[in-house]
Amino acid sequence: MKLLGEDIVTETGEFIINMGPQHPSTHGVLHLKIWLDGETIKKIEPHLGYIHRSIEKMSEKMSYRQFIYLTSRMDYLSAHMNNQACALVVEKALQVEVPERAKAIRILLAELSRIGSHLLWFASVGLDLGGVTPFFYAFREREAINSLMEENCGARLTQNFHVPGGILEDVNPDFQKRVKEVIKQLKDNFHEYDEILTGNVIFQNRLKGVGYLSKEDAISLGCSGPTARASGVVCDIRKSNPYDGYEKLEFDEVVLTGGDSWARYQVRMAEMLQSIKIIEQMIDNMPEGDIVAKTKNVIKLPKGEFYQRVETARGELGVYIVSEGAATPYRCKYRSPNFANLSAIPIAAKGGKIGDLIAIMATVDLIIPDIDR
Amino acid sequence: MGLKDKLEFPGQVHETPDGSFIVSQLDNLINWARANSMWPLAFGTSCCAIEMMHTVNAKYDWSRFGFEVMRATPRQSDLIIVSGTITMKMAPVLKRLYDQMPEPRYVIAMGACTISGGPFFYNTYSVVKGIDHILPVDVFVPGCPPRPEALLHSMMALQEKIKNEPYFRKAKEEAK
Amino acid sequence: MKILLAYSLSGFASYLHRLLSGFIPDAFWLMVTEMVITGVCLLVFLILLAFFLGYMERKVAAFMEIRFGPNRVGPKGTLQIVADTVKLLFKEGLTPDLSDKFLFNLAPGIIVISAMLAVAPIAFAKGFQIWDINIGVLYISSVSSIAVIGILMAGWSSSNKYSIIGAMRAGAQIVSYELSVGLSLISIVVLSGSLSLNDIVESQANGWWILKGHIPVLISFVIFVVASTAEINRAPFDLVEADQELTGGFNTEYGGMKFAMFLMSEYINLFVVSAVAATLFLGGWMPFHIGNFTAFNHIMDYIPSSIWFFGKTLFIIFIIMQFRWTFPRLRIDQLLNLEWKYLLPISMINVLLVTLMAIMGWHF
Amino acid sequence: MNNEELKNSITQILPSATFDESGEFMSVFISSEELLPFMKELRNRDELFFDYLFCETCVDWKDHLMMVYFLNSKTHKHNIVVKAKITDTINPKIESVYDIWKTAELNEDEIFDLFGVTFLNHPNLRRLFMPEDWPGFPLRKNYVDDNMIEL
Repeated sequence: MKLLGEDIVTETGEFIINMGPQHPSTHGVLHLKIWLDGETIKKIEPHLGYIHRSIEKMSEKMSYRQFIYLTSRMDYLSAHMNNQACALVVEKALQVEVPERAKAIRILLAELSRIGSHLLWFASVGLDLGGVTPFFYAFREREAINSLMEENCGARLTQNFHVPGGILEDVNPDFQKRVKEVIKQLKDNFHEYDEILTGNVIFQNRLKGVGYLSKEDAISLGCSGPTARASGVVCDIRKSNPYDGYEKLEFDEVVLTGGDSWARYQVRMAEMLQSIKIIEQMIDNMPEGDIVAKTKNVIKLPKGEFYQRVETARGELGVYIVSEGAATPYRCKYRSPNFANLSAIPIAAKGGKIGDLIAIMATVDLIIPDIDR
Repeated sequence: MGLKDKLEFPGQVHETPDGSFIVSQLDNLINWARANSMWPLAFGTSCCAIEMMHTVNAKYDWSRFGFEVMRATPRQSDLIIVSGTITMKMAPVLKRLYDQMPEPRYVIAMGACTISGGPFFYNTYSVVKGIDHILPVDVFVPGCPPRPEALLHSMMALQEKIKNEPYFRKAKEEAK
Repeated sequence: MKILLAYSLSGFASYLHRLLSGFIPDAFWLMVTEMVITGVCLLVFLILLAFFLGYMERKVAAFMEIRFGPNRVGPKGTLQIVADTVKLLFKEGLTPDLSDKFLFNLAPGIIVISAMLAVAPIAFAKGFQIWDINIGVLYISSVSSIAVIGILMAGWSSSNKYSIIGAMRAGAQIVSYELSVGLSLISIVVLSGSLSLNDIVESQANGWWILKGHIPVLISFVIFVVASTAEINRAPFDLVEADQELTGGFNTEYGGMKFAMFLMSEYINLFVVSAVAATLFLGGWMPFHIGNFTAFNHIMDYIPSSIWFFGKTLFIIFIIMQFRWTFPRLRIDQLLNLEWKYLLPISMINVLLVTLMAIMGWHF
Repeated sequence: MNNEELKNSITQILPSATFDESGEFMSVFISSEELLPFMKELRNRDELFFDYLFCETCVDWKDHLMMVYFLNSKTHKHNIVVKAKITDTINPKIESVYDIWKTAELNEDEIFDLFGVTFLNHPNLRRLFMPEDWPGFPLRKNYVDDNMIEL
């Protein structure tokens, strides 16, 4: 077939389209090159780097107090967990014991931002599949969480609340009351999400059986977080390598075996409820005391290699620091969950339609700046 | 010397500095329409895009001002809100998107990264240090990321700017 | 009654006719003048209608999405669409270099004209109709199917891969759903025994078809609303545009006034579809009557027929708008499955049932 | 399996391997030529069964490059770090582990892009982040860029 003198079909009869870097469903600047046969996807090749900001190189020039805050710009929806990982790796290397109150506040805010992140994901699933209204309902609650963050951290999105050894400042005096309000609002409105999207027949048909990812593939592709848990992989870092006192809390790791987009959807919806459960356990018995452990002004890590993993809203974030004993890291590597989850898309979407690809990208929930770093 | 002193007799047709009466009224109409109907391009690269989405939502609701029609294709949009860092690899793409938009087109640089590179100014090899190296920017919004109110303010500032823009007058001057 | 008739649309039309025939004695030229006046009025009406529906759509969306919607431009934001239109009018008219320029510029025209043609036989009020053609239903369903040619043309000539995918989807979708729309119209045609829209309205004098309790009519009403939503490419069947998949589908490369024409044709189509549904199933301009309950019927007759017609049409438009903002979009294969595996067989059986009813005289 | 047992099993596979237990995970040092058969054994032996490669990266030590593989076994729940030393810094080469863990594809693209390590038998080796014609490898210690403003 020729279009105005140009060959638009390859020799094997495939139609190549470029989805991105600017495309409404890629949630940023992901570029997917797609080989199509009619509407059926034959092959997908991701092209990255449109938001590669050289965070790893910058970290090598920054002190251990500074480099924490770069990571909130990676996966900005779980900025809090990213900062936590960096603070934890420094604490682990210095062998500093974090005060109990700081730990509790860390967990509370981390779980709140996990809910906020999943709410945004819920909004964008609806939007990507063509239903605009769920977007506004989810953002109503996300806005409440953002206001709460702002009251305590001073920022809505990139909170930058961690310092090595604890947290920057104590929370608001009426923090507990406000958290309870937000949680109540969430619980009261949660049924609306099910009514508007989960129960919709068209929505279920768009997700069920779409983008199947087997357990073996999920492990081999290095997937983590809800994407992997929907395929039956047990991989919650909060359970397997607990940090900051997650071991004392009671919550379930949501693991489903469906492997399709519908399972991924259900895992995230259930995780929101688990996060609410964690917050409810913590909020009434927050320990009193210090919020930050004493550290030197100029932190120098001992010579060696340190690795710390945390569970962000999208999976396992690993911070790998090679220290030569100086005030800056020698090498700093972020194992980003989205980078590994991205490689699931070409496999899950193969043989599907263009509409399926949108559903898969929506449920795998990629944050592109975290992929590119 | 005032305008009145120049007139030789009352009722004389004269050229005002802003063009004739009809043309300036049409200018006002067109500028009013343009200012009140800015359709942004659905374009976001990083964190600021999330705050842009918050501006869409019910609490801030930019549809009140007529910005709500977010078009996915540059051909139908009037405004590009550059929300987030622009890297060396993205810069040609952004330029191309801008070139694809029909005139008149406006640019808002949202966030510190688009103004100067922001947090990614030092020690970075891949970030464009300010999108004014690539595009002509109408309004800069500082912040990392800016609050939704700040974005709304910037769009209203852009409205003010558009309302003072000549359309017919400019064409006339170019013809001269 | 006489005073009310004087205010009705038909009274105004006949007044105009008398006035003009005083000035122009020649019958031919009188007709030409009246045609020009009608054409101008229709254009103005349709543009105002598109403004109104555009505004209504934004407000319905805002209502469903717990926000305000446009409220800064003009009182309560009513001038929002005017601003949009003036802006689009003065925007750079862009034709991409690689496009087939003739077809590219022709396509919006074809789509708008096919949408406008379908307005002709619709009865806006009692005795007020642009063209009382005796095959009105057939005419509407054939004219509205021209639009697919325009969409294919737009997609093909844009020289954009997304546009081509969108256009091919449009071809498959509109042609398939045409069948169900046609079959669901046939059931009413069979029951009322006429293809003329006026006769169909008259046949509902003792009750609207949908309220008479015939189950096949209910089925064909539902099928008509679903299939016609698909035929005019509105969500959840807007695969042809599919913002999130194809960044705009067949109109990706269009901007400025050419794009405004697509928007306008979308709203005119929406109006036509709702008007046809209102005419065929909800009695058009026919007031709400209950059998032989004369007193009640007379009270209902005092409400002008045009208000009945527009009220019913707006109600159906409101329903279709609610679809758009609630439902996620279908996938292309699900869309075609829905038509060929469900709607088409059901409507075929439905037509059989209706025919049986009509032959046996089981309806009233 | 604890570190001692892991050490025993690994010494059986590769007697020349050396160990370092100072960090959180036990590190195994091997040379780059031995990588692929060694990794295959780690993945396929039932008592080791490292099926999850959760991090793959490279460290530039100026005189040599060190490939770092973080391995985890989902069934046995043990972790290990494999470090393969590449002595040639001008034209570094190593076998790809894509056949064993599919996640290596993008990770190795990234390392090729930022460190310039060529992976043999990689299905689609390309510059992932930087433009194709970008000079130099940014994460190398000897990388110079005139546009970079250093603090």
